[in-house]
Amino acid sequence: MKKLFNNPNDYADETLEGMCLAFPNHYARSGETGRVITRQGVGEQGKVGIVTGGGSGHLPVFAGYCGSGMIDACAVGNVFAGPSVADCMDAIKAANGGAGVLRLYGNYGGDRMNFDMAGEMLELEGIETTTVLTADDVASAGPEEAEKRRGVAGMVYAFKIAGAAAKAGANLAEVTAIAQKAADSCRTIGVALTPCSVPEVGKPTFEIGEDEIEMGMGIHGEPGIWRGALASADEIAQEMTERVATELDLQAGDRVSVLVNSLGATPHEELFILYRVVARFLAEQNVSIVTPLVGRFATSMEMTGASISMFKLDNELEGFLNAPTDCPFWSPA
Amino acid sequence: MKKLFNNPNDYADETLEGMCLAFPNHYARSGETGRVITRQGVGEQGKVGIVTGGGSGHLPVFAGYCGSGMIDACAVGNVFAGPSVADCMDAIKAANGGAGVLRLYGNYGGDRMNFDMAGEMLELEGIETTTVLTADDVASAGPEEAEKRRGVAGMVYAFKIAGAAAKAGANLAEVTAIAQKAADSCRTIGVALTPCSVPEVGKPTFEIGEDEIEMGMGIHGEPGIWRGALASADEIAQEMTERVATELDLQAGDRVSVLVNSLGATPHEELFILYRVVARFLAEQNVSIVTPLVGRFATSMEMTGASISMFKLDNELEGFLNAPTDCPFWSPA
Amino acid sequence: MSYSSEEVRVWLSKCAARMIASSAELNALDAKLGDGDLGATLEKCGELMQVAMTDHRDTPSDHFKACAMACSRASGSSFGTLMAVAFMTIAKETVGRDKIEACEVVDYIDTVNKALLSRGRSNLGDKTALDSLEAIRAEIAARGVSTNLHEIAHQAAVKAIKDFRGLPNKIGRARMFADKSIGLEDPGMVAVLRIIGPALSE
Amino acid sequence: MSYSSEEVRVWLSKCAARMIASSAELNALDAKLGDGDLGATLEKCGELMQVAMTDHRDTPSDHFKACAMACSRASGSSFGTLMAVAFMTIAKETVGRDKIEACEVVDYIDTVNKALLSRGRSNLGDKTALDSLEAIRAEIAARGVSTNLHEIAHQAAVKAIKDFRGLPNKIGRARMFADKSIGLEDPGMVAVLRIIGPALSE
Ligand SMILES: Nc1ncnc2c1ncn2[C@@H]1O[C@H](COP(=O)(O)OP(=O)(O)O)[C@@H](O)[C@H]1O
Ligand SMILES: Nc1ncnc2c1ncn2[C@@H]1O[C@H](COP(=O)(O)OP(=O)(O)O)[C@@H](O)[C@H]1O
Ligand SMILES: [Mg+2]
Ligand SMILES: [Mg+2]
Ligand SMILES: [Mg+2]
Ligand SMILES: [Mg+2]
Repeated sequence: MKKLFNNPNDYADETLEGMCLAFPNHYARSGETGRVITRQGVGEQGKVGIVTGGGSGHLPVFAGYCGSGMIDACAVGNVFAGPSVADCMDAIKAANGGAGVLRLYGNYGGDRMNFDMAGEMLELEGIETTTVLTADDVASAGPEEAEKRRGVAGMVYAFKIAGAAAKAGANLAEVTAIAQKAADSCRTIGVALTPCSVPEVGKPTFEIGEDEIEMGMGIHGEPGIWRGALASADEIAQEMTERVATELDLQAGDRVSVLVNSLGATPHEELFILYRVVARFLAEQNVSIVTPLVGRFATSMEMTGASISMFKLDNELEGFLNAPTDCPFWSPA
Repeated sequence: MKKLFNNPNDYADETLEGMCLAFPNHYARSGETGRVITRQGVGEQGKVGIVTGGGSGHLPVFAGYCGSGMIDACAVGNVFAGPSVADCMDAIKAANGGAGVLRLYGNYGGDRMNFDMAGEMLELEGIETTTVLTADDVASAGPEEAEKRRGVAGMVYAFKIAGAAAKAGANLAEVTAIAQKAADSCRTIGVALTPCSVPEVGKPTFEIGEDEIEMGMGIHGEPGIWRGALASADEIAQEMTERVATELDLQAGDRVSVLVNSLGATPHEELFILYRVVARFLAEQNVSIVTPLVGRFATSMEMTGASISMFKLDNELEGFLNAPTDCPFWSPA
Repeated sequence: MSYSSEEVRVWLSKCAARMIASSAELNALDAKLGDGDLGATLEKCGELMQVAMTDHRDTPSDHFKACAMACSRASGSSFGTLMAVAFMTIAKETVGRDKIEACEVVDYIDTVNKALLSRGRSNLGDKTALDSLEAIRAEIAARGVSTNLHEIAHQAAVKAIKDFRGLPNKIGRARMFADKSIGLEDPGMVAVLRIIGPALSE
Repeated sequence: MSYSSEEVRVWLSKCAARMIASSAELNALDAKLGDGDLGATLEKCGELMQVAMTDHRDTPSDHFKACAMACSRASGSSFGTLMAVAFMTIAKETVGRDKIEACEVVDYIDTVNKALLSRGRSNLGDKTALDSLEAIRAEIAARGVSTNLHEIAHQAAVKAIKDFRGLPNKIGRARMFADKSIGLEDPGMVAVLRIIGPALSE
C-alpha cells in the first residue's frame, strides 16, 4: 500500500481537517466528533435541509458536495464505512432550519440503518425528516430488483437537483419528490481495473489479474457482472453505454446529462477517450447531451477504473442542474 | 499497463477529440493536424494572444487551460513528447489577434527548440512573439542554476495570471512582464510513489521499490533529489514545504496561494492530509494563504504522488489570480 | 428472581469488558467475509459503554439508554448500530421500572430481535447475530428461567454458530461472498457468544 | 563538381527511404537512453519527405525548404526539429541558385551545425548528432572534396560513433542518465550514419 497518510486511524479525520483548512469559507467540521461537515450558512431558517453521509475515501462524494445549492450537512464515516448514528443525528440537527430535512444518500444497508435510526430518534425532538435513496448502479441488481441497487456516481445529480430545489424555496415534500425524480432518472455502471487500499486494512480491497477488468464492480469493490480480459476503451465504453442507456428508454429528442467519472487513478485523458463513445452513441439516437461532467466525482481513492452515468432531463431537472452553486468541487471537469 | 485506450498511437488524438466533444463551447481542435486546441473566441482582435504547449498525459495541463482569461491556443504533442514545430506555428497563428503572442510554457529543451523555431518562422510573417518559460521545480537544479529548472505544476499560476492580464487589455510587453513575474514568484516540488505508463511504450516510465518514494521527481519521471523509504504524510509534506518555502523568502504578513496537486492517482483525501502541514507551516510564519488550490492541476496520468507549490502574491498578482475565467478545469478543488 | 439497576449496571460493564477483550479475534473473523472492523467496533462500543457504566442510575432503563447512546456514537458499522437499537428497544420496554424480572427476559429478547430484524431489513435464517439471539430466546423459553440463564444462553449461542456454519450469509457485507461464507462462522454470531462470556465451567 | 536540383531531389528521396528503413533499430537505441521514439520520428519525417520529393522543383533550395516543412510537421521530438532547422538553414544558404557546388559542402555543414548548436543550446562534445556532423565536416575539409564524398562522410560518421561511445551524454533526455550512457551509442549519431547510407563497399 503506497499512500500518503499518517496513522491509518486518522485518515478520515485528517482529510476533513485539511479540507476545512483549505476551504474555510465553504466547509466546517461540526458535531460531537467533528465527523459532520456543514456548508457555510448551514441551518438557514425556513429552507429545507439536505443531509447526506457515507464512508470516507470517495471524495468529492460525500462531504465535498456540501455547498449552497447542494448539501447542507454530511455525516462522515471511516474509509468505506458508514457514519455513526450519532453523527447522522448531528448532521440532521445542523441542517435543520425548521422546514424539515431530507436524508439523501446511497443505498447501502449500513448507512440506511444508521440514517433511519437517527431520523427516528430526532422525530422525538420534532424534526421532520424524509428519505431518498440513490440506487443508480445497474450492475448491482436487475431492474426488477431496482430497490436493491447500490448508489454510485449518479448520486451527485440527486445532490445537485435537490440542493437547487431547496435553495429555490421548495418545501420538504417538493424537495423529496424532485430528489426522488432525480434518483429515478439516473443510471450508472462502473468498470474496475485495479483496486485501492483502505489505510486501516493495509492491503488491496480485491485481487484482479494483470490483464483483467471487472465490469460493474461497485465503489467499495463489490462484485460486478463479469470479469474478463482488458479490451479496448471503445469496446468497454460501448458495453457500458448500452447497459446504461437501455434502462432509460431514451427517445429521439431526449436530453441527458452524461457523467464520465474516474474512480481515482484513471486520468482525464482516458475519460475523454470513453466520452467519445457515449457521445457518438447518443448522437446516433438523436439524444442530445446537456451539461456533461467529465472528471472525478465519486471515487474510490486510487482505484483505477471509470463509471458512466446518464441522467435523463426534463425542463425542471435541467433548470436545477444548471442553477448556480458555490461548492468548490462542482465543476464540469 | 492497465489503461483505457484503443490504439496507443491514437491516445493523444482521441483525448482531444473527447475533450472537444464534451466541451464544444470551450474547446476546438484546429491546425493542420488537429493537434492545436483553441479556446472559444480565440484570436480576438487587439488582445494579446497566449499560447502554450507540451506533451499529452498531463491534463488539465496543457490544453485544458485554454479558456477566456487563460490560454488562447495550445499545441499538443504525443504523450510526454513535445508538440511539432508546425503545430506550435499553428497555435501561434490561431492566438494572434494582431497584438502579438506570448509563448508561455514549461522549460523543457525540446519544447523550447520547437517554440523558438516556430516563433522565428512566424516573425517572417510579421507576428510579434515573446517567450516566458516556467521553471518552478526546485528539485531539478539548484537556485544558482534556476534557468535549468523544469516547469511543473506551478505553470498554472502563470497561465492564469498572464491570461487575466491579456484579457484586461495589457499589451504584449506588459503581459510578458507579468507572466515572468508570475513564473518568478512560484516554486514547486513533487514526490512520486508509483510510475505511470506511456501507451506507446507499454511499460512503466520508471521502476521504484514497493516501499520507496522519490523526492523531487519530475512529471515525466525525471530523477529527483533522493530515493528512500515511504515516510508519514506529515514528514514528507514538511520536507516539501520547507524546500519550497525557503526559496521564496517569506516574511510575516506575506500572502501566498498554495497548490497541492495530485500527480494522478493520489486521491483528494491525501492532498488534504498534506495541505494541513503546509497550512500549519505558513500560519506559524504569519503568512496567509489566499485562494488555495487542491486537486489535479498538472498530472502524469496515473502516477501516484503529489506536488506542493507556493505562489507569492502581490496585489497585482492576487487580482489576476482571482479574475473570472470560463475554463472548465479552473476550479479550486 | 429479578435484577436491580445496580446488577444491570455491573452486568453491562462486564459485557463491555468482554467486548474489548475479543477485539482481535472478531476483526480477524470479519476480515474473512467483511471489512475486518467488527472487533474495532465492539472495542469502541465497549470503551464508551464502560465509561457510561461508571455512573450509577436509578433504573435499568437508564443504563440501557446510556449504552444505546454509547453504541450509536461508537461506529458507523452495522454491529454498533444493531447494539444501539437493541439497547434503545429494551430501554423503552423497561422504562420507569426499578428492576427487571428474569421471567420477562424471553419477551425482551423477542422484542429486541423484532426491532433488529425490522431495522436491518433482514430475516431469521440470514446467518447473523439475530439468529443467535433467536436461538438463545428459544432455548430459554424451552428450558424455563432458572439461575443458570447464563449457561443456557451460552450453550444456545455455541449451538447456533455450529448450526449455521454450513449455510451461506444472506445479508450484510458477507452476502457479497455468499459462496465463500459457507463453512465459515458468521462474525456477528461469534460476537454474541463473546459478549455473553465463557461458560461457568470453562 | 556540382549537384543539380534534380540530383538533390533524388538524393533527399533516398535519404528519406533510409530514414524509414532504420526505424526499428533507432527506436530500440533511443529506448535505452530516451523515450524510444527516434525511429518513429525519422520514419514520419521520411514519409513526409518522400511525399514532398515527388514534386520537381527549380532549385535545390526549394527542395530543402520542402523537407524542412515536412520535418517540422512530423514530430515534436528533438531530432525532427533538428532536421527541420538543418534543412531550413541550408535552404536559406542556397536560395536562388540552381545548383550546389561540391566545394561548398564543407561550409554548408558548418553553417548548419552552428545553427543547430544555437537552436538546441548544445555544445560540440555533448555526444549528439552534431558531433557526427562536425566529424564529417572536418574529415571532408581535411581530405578535400572528391567523388567519394559519400565514402568520406560514411567513414567519419562511423569513427565519430566509436570515438564518443565511451563518453557521457550531456544534453537531451539521455543527459538524465549520463552515467548509463557511457559505453552506449548515441541514437542521434547512429541516425546520422543511417541517413548517409551504407558505404559503397558494404
Ligand atoms: N442487516 C443486518 N441484520 C442483522 N445483522 C446484521 C446485518 N448486517 C450485519 N449484521 C451482523 O453484523 C455482523 C457484521 O458487523 P459489522 O462488522 O459491524 O458490519 P459492517 O462492518 O459490514 O457494517 C455480521 O456478521 C452480522 O452478524
Ligand atoms: N539539444 C540537442 N542538441 C543537439 N542534439 C540533440 C539535442 N537533443 C537531442 N539531440 C539528439 O537527438 C537525439 C534524440 O532525438 P529524439 O529521440 O528525437 O529526441 P527526444 O525524443 O528526446 O526529443 C539524441 O540522440 C541526440 O543525438
Ligand atoms: Mg465489518
Ligand atoms: Mg464496517
Ligand atoms: Mg526520443
Ligand atoms: Mg521524443
